[in-house]
Amino acid sequence: MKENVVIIGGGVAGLEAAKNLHRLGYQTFLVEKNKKLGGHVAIWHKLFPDMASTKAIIKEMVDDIKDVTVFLDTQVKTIESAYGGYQIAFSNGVNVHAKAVLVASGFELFEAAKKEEYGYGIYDHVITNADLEAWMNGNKDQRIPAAPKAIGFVHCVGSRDLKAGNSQCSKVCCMTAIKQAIEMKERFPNAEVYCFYMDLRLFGKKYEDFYINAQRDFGIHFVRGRVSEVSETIDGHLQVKAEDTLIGRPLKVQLDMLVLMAGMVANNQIKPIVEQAKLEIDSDGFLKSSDNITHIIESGRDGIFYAGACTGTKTVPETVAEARAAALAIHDYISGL
Amino acid sequence: MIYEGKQKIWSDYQKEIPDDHWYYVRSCIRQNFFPASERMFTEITQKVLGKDVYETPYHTTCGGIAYHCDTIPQETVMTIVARQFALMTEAGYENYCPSCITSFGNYAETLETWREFPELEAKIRENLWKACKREFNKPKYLAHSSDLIYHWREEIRKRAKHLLINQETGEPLRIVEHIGCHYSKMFPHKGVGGAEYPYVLAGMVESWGGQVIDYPERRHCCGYGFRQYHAKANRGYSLSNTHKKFESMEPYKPDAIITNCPGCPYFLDRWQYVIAEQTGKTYGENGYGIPVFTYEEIAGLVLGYDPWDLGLQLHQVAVEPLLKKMGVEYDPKAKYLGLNKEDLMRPEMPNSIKCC
Amino acid sequence: MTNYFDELMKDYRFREGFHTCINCGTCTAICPAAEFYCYDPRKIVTTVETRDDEKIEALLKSDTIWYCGECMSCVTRCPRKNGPGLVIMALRDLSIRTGFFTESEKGRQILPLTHALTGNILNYGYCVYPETFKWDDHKESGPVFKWHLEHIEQTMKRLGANYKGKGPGVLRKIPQESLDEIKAIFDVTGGTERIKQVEAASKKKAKEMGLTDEEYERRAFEYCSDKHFNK
Amino acid sequence: MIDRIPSGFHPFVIPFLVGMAFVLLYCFGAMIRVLYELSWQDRKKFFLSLLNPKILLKDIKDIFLNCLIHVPLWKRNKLFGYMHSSIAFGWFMIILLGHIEVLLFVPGRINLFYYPIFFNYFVAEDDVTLRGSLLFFLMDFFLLLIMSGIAIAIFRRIKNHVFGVKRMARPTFLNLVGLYSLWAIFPLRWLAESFTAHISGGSFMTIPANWLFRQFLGNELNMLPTWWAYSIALCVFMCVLPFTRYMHIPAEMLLIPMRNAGLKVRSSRKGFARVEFFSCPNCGVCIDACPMTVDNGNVKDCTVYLTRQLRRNNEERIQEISDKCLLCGKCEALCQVGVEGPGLRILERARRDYTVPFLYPAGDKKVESRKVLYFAGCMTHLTPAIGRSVEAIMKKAGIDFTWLDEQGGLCCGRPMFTAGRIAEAKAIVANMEKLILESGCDTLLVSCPICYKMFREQYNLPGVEIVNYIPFINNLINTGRIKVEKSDICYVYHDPCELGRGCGMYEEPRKLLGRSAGIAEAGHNREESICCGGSLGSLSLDFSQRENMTKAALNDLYTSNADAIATACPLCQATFARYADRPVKDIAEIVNNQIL
Amino acid sequence: MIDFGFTLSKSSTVDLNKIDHSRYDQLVKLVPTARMCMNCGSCGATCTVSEYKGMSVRKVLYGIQRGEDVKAMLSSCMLCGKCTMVCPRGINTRNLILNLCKLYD
Repeated sequence: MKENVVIIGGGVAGLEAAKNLHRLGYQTFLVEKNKKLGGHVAIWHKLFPDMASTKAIIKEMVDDIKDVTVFLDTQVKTIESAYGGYQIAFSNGVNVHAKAVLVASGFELFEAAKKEEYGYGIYDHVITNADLEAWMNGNKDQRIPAAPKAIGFVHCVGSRDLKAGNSQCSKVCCMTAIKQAIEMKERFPNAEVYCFYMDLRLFGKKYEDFYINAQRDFGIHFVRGRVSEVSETIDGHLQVKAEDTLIGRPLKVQLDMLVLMAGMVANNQIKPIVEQAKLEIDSDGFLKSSDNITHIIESGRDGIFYAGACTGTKTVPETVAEARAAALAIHDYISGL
Repeated sequence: MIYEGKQKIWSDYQKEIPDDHWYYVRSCIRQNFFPASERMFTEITQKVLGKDVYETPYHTTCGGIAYHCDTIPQETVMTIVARQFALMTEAGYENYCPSCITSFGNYAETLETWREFPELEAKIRENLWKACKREFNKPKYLAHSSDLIYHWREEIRKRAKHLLINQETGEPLRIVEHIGCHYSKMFPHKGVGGAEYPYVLAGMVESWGGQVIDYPERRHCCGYGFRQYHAKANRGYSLSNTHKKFESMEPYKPDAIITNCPGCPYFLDRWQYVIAEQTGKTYGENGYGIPVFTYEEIAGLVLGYDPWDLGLQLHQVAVEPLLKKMGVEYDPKAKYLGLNKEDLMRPEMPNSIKCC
Repeated sequence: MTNYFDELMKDYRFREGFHTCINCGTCTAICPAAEFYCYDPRKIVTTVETRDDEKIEALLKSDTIWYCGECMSCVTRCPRKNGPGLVIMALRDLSIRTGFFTESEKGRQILPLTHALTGNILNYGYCVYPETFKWDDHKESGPVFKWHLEHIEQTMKRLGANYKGKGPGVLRKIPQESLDEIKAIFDVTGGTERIKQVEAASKKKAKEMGLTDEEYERRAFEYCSDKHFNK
Repeated sequence: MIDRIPSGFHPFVIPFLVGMAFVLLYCFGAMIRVLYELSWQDRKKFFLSLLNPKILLKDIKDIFLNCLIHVPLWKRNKLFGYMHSSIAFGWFMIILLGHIEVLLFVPGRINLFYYPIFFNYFVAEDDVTLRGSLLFFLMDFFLLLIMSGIAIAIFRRIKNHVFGVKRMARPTFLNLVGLYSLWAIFPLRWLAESFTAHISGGSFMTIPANWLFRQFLGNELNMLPTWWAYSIALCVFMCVLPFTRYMHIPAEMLLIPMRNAGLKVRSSRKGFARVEFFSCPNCGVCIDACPMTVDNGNVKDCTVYLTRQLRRNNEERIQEISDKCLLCGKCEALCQVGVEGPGLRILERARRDYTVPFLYPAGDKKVESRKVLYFAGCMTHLTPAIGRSVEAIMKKAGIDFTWLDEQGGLCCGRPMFTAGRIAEAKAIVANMEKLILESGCDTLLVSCPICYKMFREQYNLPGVEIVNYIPFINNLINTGRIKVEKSDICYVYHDPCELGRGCGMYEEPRKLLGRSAGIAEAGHNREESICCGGSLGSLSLDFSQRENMTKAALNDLYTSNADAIATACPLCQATFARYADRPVKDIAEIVNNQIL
Repeated sequence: MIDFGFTLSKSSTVDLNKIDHSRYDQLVKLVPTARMCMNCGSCGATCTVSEYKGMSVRKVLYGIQRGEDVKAMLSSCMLCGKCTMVCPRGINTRNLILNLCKLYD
């Protein structure tokens, strides 16, 4: 029997790491605070750039960890250093002594209501990117009109915003906005779709193609300017104000619905773990790695490793790659390499 | 519009307002244009509510308007502010209540700047000593006079003679609230309800039975813009901004506007008159405008004061339609009479907007 | 005064309101001036950000910096904690100190504004005062205000004001010792010097423009060319 | 030879007569229309030219060489040339010989229009003479010649690519009718003459056929249908002729004297242009010449389709075709009849209405006074190495010069011109002329061939010599002001359209390049050089559509196996550099690097 | 009528709901690549005339989508085609300008 490894977080990072650690022969415990595995990704409908079905991806990942011990609806109560490893108590009463711990606690979606001027939770037709994905997954959402004629996407909601407490770019929202804009245009071909952006940060493989398609094939309008405020008109439309910085004039438009691209912020729910395990928080609020270039998965504490968005904003492929790397790093660590 | 969402924000932006012992300073503009409003403030707070609201004859303007017209240096305005604080300190008060929003912003900005740059505060203390041989303590609490009325809104409601309810239909009156820009835009946490959905006036309206209207251009400036009004050449800017707001609120058919800023009620009132003269357009019912009030005037009406004691005769937009809706009794003939009922003649009537 | 940027950095308002600009335009989007003048506050910040003396000087001489109404709506929204309004206040201050304000139509308004506002403050202790509020220059205050000004003693009394009276109250007469203190503050803090500076620079410009001082001031107060507006 | 039919008439000649009358009337009418459409100056010029014996002689010679012998075609492709000249010249000879026969044997019938055509039906051989035999032999010989041509034509239809011309214009229905009737005429004539050969005589073609037919067919009975068929085929051909490409036969006979008279196209639809587009034989040479037709794309936008659409007045297609063309000029260079594809298109573009006027953007500018004024042109700003190299060469040669570009020289006007905004281009020209003349320079040095063509053709700069940088640098070497050393690198020289076909400069660049480096030739060079695809001539071709054109031109350059590509145009350089697998350099750059 | 000495001024705000898009729509039909502009500004940077008249295809293209008057810029274009050469998105800018010059009345 090999050593125990505990993975905190059952999102894609946790799932991928669990699979690999299990294959490497470790007794792997995957603990997830929600009742379902898959994390944020499970809410999503389709993933760029392949427009792959999230359901299928998560199902495959979950099937791959059939033999892993999974604690759902469970949290880490205490974690303390003991006997060359960590003694961990879970909220379900189980205690495990783990040789290594993988923190894969991911991120939290920025609470869009904090950007008060956008009126999330106040205006009838303002939703977030996550709400839209849930709707595309079949969830009913009264905020989305039956046949919207004008749809807006606001980039950088809670990202690149000192006042919102997050000066960082959330990296995936530009691409998500364009993906969702295209998906909405496909569903509502007669709708005008506007993306309000500051910079289009389309860094990944094939991302720029989405941008080109959005312009050329879907006629999606890109307005360079951060939305300054949203208000509701008497007939329930949303009046959006921004500066069109490319011509240097204020701009307003009435929309039927507005999607806020809520960014990724650090997951504060792991604060207790951070304190007990004496982990460090970086200046961006995410967990601090040994360094951010070659040791992003290392915590600087023996036996504790990181994978995925707990150390900063990540795409799904980056997260999966980190999870595999972390599994290997744990294997090396336990093997004394 | 989801009301609960706003409530959540309001709960995030509550400020501590001591219940008593306030040092009161007056507003230049309000004294000129709404003399009765300030008088009502002391009347309500001191006489009706029995609060300790102290005023000294030695206080002056804070210089805020001159400062925002860029005619005096920052050090000058800060030293004037320091003098005001010194008067407060000498009077033994530590809760400071300006009647003016520009002042309120000016004090808040001064305190904030001193906090950030203590060397500047030291410099100002030195200036004040040099000029006036005075010293001061910074106020412990800073609240605008509308904050106080907001704070005591329920007590006023308890004594209410009229509510903001249409007596004919029984429906709440539709009230547009307009907040002065310098109330919370610079420092959202210094205003009740924050910068985006300020609650200070909305709270009064709700408490007194009215319905608050949220229209697209609600947050926007009336267009005062200091130099944009005080230099005649620039008044088109001021007019245009008010026009934009009225165009935006028009479809909601508001019964009245309530404001907490010295300039705003003047501009929202007079620009309606100018728009009517220039374009023929009026925004109220039957050729009237939408009456504009200070919060003291509304509070005074709620408490049952005579409209002409509240100074409503100095409005260019007729207030009578609202008085009728509220069921306030008034003597139309007394509107333009002097203190001892002496005849002061009547002002000329405007051409394009109905007046009484 | 060679380096305008360093000069601006001495201004506390500038230090509070000038950080890095992300060029997002949230300020311009809701700026009351941007909507009604040919004006873009974002561009002012980016111009200052260049730290290019030539560009800043052009700004100091331009009408552009005088369009702002100092409502500070921009401060609320900026995601980088800038205050374009504060930057403009610092620029205006510098424009006055350098005398460049006389180079622009809107800048020249500083003279009548200074006379009106500092005059009221120093003479009466108020920024605005009925005796200096000329109805002919304020027709927008309406016939009702004309009536009020014509019967000011009675109307003020009717409304419970203490107009020109002793003790506290609305529009009371501010005691002379208080006015003296204000004057002393002006002297100590550069307020008096500022008035002299504005008057001297304006006088020079009036001469240059071939106008008498009165004509210059009147023109600055009420003349508005249409170059400021959107076509 | 004696008359066999006393009346000298048979109804079967009627179809021929109808056809002939129709085509003559039509052509006459068309000619009148064209003459009417000419400006009065042009009309005068044309008529005067016909009175000038020298020009008239040239007209006749050109018509003979071009229309009958098809000399240009021979030059291009011998078999193709043979095919055309065999039919045209053969037919002409048959008609000529027919007339000689009538004159010789039945001179009384010469006034009968159809007699020479159906001579063999109307006569009977009474005695065999050497003279008759020779004529009969010649008749059969030319008939054979024609039929060999037609055989090739039929074969060509089946197997196009044998002839080098890979693609031809898709024939319309009427063109097919014309084609088949043309093909039918001569075999039918042969059959008809064969059937009557035992009566009217014949030679090596007809006598054996006559013998053969008589073995199993009753001669007398079968004689008439073939004559009828022959006449009808002629009729059909002539009736459809005005509506088919065969209209080029009469049109070219008008085109040649008009061109010799010095007329120019002034409108894309009227007058001389009309003669030009009716002269297009739809041979399809332009399709293969066109750089746009790479991978069989844009075939329908070649000049042959332009002429077709111009004849049809198909506005939408005319516009499309006109806008797409790169104006590389290769179709014109290779055209047998000299249809001015690019010129017609520019005129066509000039017909558009622009509601936004052009206002010359630069105000009063002054250029400093130097002997040589150098204009690099817009495109050179994207390939600054050219300008810098020219500058360096001039400095090394000690030339007193200044830049026109930096002192208000905005644009030569050629891009505006090719876009068809002629008046606007002239406004640019006028401003530039003023600027240049006021500078007091005596030489205007131009490195961009696009500009060079414009300066040469559209500018009036008295006292200023307009020089292209290639001969200029050559001259600097000739006069010893600079010395160059030959490098080991071998360059393949790409003839820029505007310099080569546009200005006829083919050898100077090669001479200059050869002095400083090794030189190789592309598969297609000089007037057959393939456009780089970047040409400003095209208005509507998109970037993505040009890619294959550039690559095809590059592939042609690669066949030389040279180390690098040399050109003398900034646009070609910038365009090639985008896809080339080897360096692309301007000659100036190469020379500058080799200066001792 | 009282002369107040000032009047309402026109708003510079671009109201996307009120802009006439027909010219842009027509243009896109004629020059489909027009949609692909990403506002990089290469065209304006290389433009010879930008120095004189502030010409930039980007501004023209964007301007017509925002109801701006771009005629002055259009009038200054000499069609030299440098912008077409430098456009990273392969937009046929020259044809775009030429077509726009026809679309105004």
